[in-house]
Amino acid sequence: MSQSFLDQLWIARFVILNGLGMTVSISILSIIAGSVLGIFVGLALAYGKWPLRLVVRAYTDIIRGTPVLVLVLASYYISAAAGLDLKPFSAGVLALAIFCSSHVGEIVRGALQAISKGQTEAAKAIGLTFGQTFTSVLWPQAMRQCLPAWVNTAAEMVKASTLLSVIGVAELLLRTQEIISRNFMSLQFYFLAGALYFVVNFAIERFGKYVERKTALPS
Amino acid sequence: MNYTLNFAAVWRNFDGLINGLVLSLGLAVVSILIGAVIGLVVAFALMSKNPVAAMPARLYVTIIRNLPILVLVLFAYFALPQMGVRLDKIKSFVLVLSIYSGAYLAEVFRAGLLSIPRGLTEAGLAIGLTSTQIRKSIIAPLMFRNVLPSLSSTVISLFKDTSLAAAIAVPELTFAARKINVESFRVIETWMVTSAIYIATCFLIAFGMRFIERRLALPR
Amino acid sequence: MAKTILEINGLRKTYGQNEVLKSVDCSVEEGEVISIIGSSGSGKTTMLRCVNMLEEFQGGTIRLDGEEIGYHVEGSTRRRKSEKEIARQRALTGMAFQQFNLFPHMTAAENVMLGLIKVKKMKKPEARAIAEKWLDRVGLGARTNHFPGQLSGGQQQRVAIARAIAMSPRLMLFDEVTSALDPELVGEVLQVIKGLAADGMTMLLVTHEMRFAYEVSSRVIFMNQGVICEEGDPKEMFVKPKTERLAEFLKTSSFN
Amino acid sequence: MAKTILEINGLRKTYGQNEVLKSVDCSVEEGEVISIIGSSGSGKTTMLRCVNMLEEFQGGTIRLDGEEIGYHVEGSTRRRKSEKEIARQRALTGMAFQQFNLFPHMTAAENVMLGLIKVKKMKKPEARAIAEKWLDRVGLGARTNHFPGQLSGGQQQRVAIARAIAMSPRLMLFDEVTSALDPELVGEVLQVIKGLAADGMTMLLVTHEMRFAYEVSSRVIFMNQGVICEEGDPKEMFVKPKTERLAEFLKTSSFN
Amino acid sequence: ADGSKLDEVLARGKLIVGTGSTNAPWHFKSADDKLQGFDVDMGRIIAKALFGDAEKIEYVNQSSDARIPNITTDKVDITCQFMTVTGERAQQVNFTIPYYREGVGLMLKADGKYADYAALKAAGSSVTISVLQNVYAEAMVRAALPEATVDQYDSVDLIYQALESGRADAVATDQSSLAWYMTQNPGRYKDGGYGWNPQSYACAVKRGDQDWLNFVNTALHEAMTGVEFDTYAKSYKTWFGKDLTPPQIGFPVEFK
Ligand SMILES: Nc1ncnc2c1ncn2[C@@H]1O[C@H](COP(=O)(O)OP(=O)(O)OP(=O)(O)O)[C@@H](O)[C@H]1O
Ligand SMILES: Nc1ncnc2c1ncn2[C@@H]1O[C@H](COP(=O)(O)OP(=O)(O)OP(=O)(O)O)[C@@H](O)[C@H]1O
Ligand SMILES: [Mg+2]
Ligand SMILES: [Mg+2]
Repeated sequence: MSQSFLDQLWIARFVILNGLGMTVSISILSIIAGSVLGIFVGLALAYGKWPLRLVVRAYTDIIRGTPVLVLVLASYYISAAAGLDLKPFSAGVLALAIFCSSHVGEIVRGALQAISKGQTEAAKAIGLTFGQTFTSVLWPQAMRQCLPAWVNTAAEMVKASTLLSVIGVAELLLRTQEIISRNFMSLQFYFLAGALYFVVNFAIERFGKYVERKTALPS
Repeated sequence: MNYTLNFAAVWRNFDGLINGLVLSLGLAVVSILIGAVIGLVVAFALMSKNPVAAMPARLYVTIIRNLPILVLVLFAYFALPQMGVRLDKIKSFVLVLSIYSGAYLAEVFRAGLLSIPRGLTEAGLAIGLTSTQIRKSIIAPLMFRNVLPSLSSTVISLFKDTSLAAAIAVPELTFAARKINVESFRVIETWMVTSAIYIATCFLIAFGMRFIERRLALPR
Repeated sequence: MAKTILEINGLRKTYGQNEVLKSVDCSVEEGEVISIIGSSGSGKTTMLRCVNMLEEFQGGTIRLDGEEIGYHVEGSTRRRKSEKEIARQRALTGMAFQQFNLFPHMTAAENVMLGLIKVKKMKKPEARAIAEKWLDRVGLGARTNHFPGQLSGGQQQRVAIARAIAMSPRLMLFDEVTSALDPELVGEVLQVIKGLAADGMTMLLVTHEMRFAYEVSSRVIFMNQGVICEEGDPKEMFVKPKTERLAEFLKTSSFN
Repeated sequence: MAKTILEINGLRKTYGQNEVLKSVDCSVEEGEVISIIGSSGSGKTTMLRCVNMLEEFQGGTIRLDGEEIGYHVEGSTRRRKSEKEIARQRALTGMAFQQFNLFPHMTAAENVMLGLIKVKKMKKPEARAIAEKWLDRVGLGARTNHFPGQLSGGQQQRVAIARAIAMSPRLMLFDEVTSALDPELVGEVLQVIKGLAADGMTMLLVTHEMRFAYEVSSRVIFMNQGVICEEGDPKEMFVKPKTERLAEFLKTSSFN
Repeated sequence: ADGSKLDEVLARGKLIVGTGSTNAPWHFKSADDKLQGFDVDMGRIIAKALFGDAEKIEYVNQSSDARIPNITTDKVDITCQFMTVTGERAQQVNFTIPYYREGVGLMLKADGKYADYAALKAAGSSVTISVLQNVYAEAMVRAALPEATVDQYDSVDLIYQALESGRADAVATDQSSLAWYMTQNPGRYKDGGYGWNPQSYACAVKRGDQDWLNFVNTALHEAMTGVEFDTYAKSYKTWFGKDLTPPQIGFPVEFK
């Protein structure tokens, strides 16, 4: 193994890109699914009747108290136990989406509760139903308020996607480990992976800032 | 499914899990305390109008928050010795988790600082306090109360991050669990028990933080 | 006799043990402008909010154009109407709040258009035309595309009034619409309300501006501890109050 | 002639391009009570804040008991004093703000004690005695252990005044201390200020309460667009203003 | 569902094998991203026995933790992943006949402080040994080096990294892995010259399916002693670098 890091990098370029692509797809899918689910979680927490609120509160608290690794394993094995034969990819995305939903749920709840009651009342007073009030008045405001925290969660999801390597999903970290197990250049390739994760997250952060600026209300 | 749960192996090694939990908590407490000091200093630096203070602080927070902690753990343990800094595995993990916590707590603290009206600083100045005295007697205690609700979730996720110490063979909770796994392969049972321990601990942390929050709540 | 628009009968509202409205009776005829006065906590806001079903109430009936608001009462049973039905009834009355409550993510015009589009199911261009007409009426023709954050308090309140009035309500409710405004901005809002009164809009307004109540109202209601304590022509009431309480209230208020 | 406490010479303050104070001169003698009036944006607050070094200023000098405040000027060089020195100088003047700015995590007594302990290096019991004395003086003897959140606006403002006065300042600065208060609470605060005036405290107060300025001040300063436009005895100034501007200002203010 | 896995696999037309992708020479990726290694070849032998075609196979990538759960939850038909046979594990899955016998060896840096096993042993507690995480890892090292410090890591590259970065003085792990690593890095490392701790590697299938187990056993047995010996021998040569002597002709070796 007399080759240099750059040689090894060149040999592994497609594998790394593959892993990166996988990491990005896992992240995007779980962020989207988790956010949609999270909005409902947030709605239930903010406006649900108490039995529903209690159930959803237990859901978020338990999910948030569990290490993501454990969620990933549970999703993979317990889904099998429940007769639902999920492939590692789907099981992993499911676990991350659930994890994401508990965080997004809290964020959405916070944002909804930060909107003054007067907004709902003003909407009611012109005759809007709750559904209309939510979509036209509350959500557009909550969304702006959520954005920074949501971007953080998205970055967390990218980092958490590394844990899918444990159930054999060929994302960036597992791909990196495969390369290392061939050429044993662990430091170099771990740091390459670190740099790639940084780039992905930094891009997300920039994008978030951009959207934040775009949607800022003039005052 | 026709899988029968068997917890015997887990109970046999339960001591190991508990010892692991104690170590996890220890790592978390020490790192978060150091991280809080870093976070406080960095938060004030972030708020500073002086770019010499604000720029490095922003850089630090951006870089650390966007890196998977595993990479940092491996760096501190394997690369730092090559640069002449040799820490044992626990110390090197504490170093990493402190720096990691610092970046997260800095952001939390900064949000807390933003919500303190500027008038309070001016009132402090007006009675002749120095900036340092104002930070210590007025800003910090108020900021701390402001951030308690969001601090809770940060502390919980930092506690969960101690599981990454397993990668460099620190025998904390996840390490102990994996140890049972490789011995017995009772993976489902082990993770069930381990996650129950994590969840219970996180609940206790959240409960404790809420207790502090109530104790410190200002009468009105 | 003019047509009765609003009829409140034995209205009772409690918060837990606290009885905030104790059998309030009141009827409003078309074109009347009624000011509700009374000291803080006497139940003025609560009464207004019951009419718009922003509060539930425990007893009595409120009828708008003869139609029961919020509840259907039959003998001793009392059933809350469906959310959809209540939403429709809320659109029959317009309300302006102390805190304006404009939607901060919409321009002035969009604030006004929202109800027209969602509730009245108008097309956008039609709704915009109406919004612009009303914004013009309240003196904000040049500000239709400004966001609330870009408007002064007085301007915001005028947009809020336009938003309510654009729905062509049968009855307008104003709850201390000038209390949150800097003194120099109060005038412009009161001017708008006077204009509406002159147009024959039926209005119920809670206010602390005694001089304004005196000038604009056809009738004044004085509330005290959850009941209507005295009512009548402002010219008479303010000059020689019949009850001890009103006399006292007027002494401490800014009118004298 | 009484001793001169404050002497402002050619004070100049800019925000970027905007010149907010344009060469202000002013001197205050021991025991004087000076009201600063003027329309919004005329620079009243800014002037007060410069005296307490809450704002930097670009030109001129402020002297308190002959000592240069904030800057050391020698010929054409101008050097900001050290933070520590400025902190010491700030303690020589007391300031009360429109928004009270009490420290919400400390009781009334602790608010007053903080400066005594940290700046005057007193022992706790001594500081507490002084705090209680002053809280008593402002009529809050029974509220020493209440937190700001448990006090009304008027009570909070009185604590804030006690906090400033307890430091035994040479000069008290009041910036519209009643503007954020409900009308019924204004009186109690003004009463406290009148008491201090009667005790011979030297005071500079920015106010919109013309009647109060008229009653309490030994001299009135009228500011307009960053300059002192007219000053003199309130009895004369309010009755026959010399400048057009003051006449106009008085017409729109609540005094008439 | 009552049928054997054998029928199920035949009907499906391909074999699903669980193995890893990060341990050379057992299961790892080639430069062109193909899964390869000794475990992988065992899967191919079984597929060939099933379908006459070694390519009719799908590998499920799994971590070490997942080996047994993936069998018990039917995610894979069989696991071939350098699985050490132990009594406890045999209670959860059925092991096939072993296909390799492993022992633990020591590897040191060629230019390191210690020359060989004797030197390590002599140094007593001052040496640190890095091993793969395992419940008996500690006991395993103790058996050879009673006083050494044991550091456990959860992946193979990390135990090598520990040696490389000076965190450990020697690596103790499977001799096969050490041999592979030393061939890949010629001249940098040396063998400690001591082997111990024998263990058998076998594939594993779900419990209770004797039919399927028999089939796999037959396939492996014939690869080690019968018609497929050349395939087995070729793989052995590739991954362990040694030639095997062909099985003795005549009386079956099993019954000697
Ligand atoms: N959400 C609530 N929960 C409990 N009590 C309430 C609530 N809202 C109002 N009240 C009580 O109901 C009574 C009437 O309140 P209301 O707001 O109608 O008075 P108001 O006449 O409008 O006073 P103001 O002039 O101060 O606005 C008060 O005693 C008040 O404390
Ligand atoms: N932080 C700032 N940045 C820029 N301009 C400022 C700032 N603070 C005040 N100004 C400007 O300085 C001028 C004087 O303000 P100042 O607050 O001193 O007025 P004032 O006389 O106290 O008015 P008011 O009666 O409204 O309190 C105003 O034009 C104001 O817009
Ligand atoms: Mg009210
Ligand atoms: Mg001012």
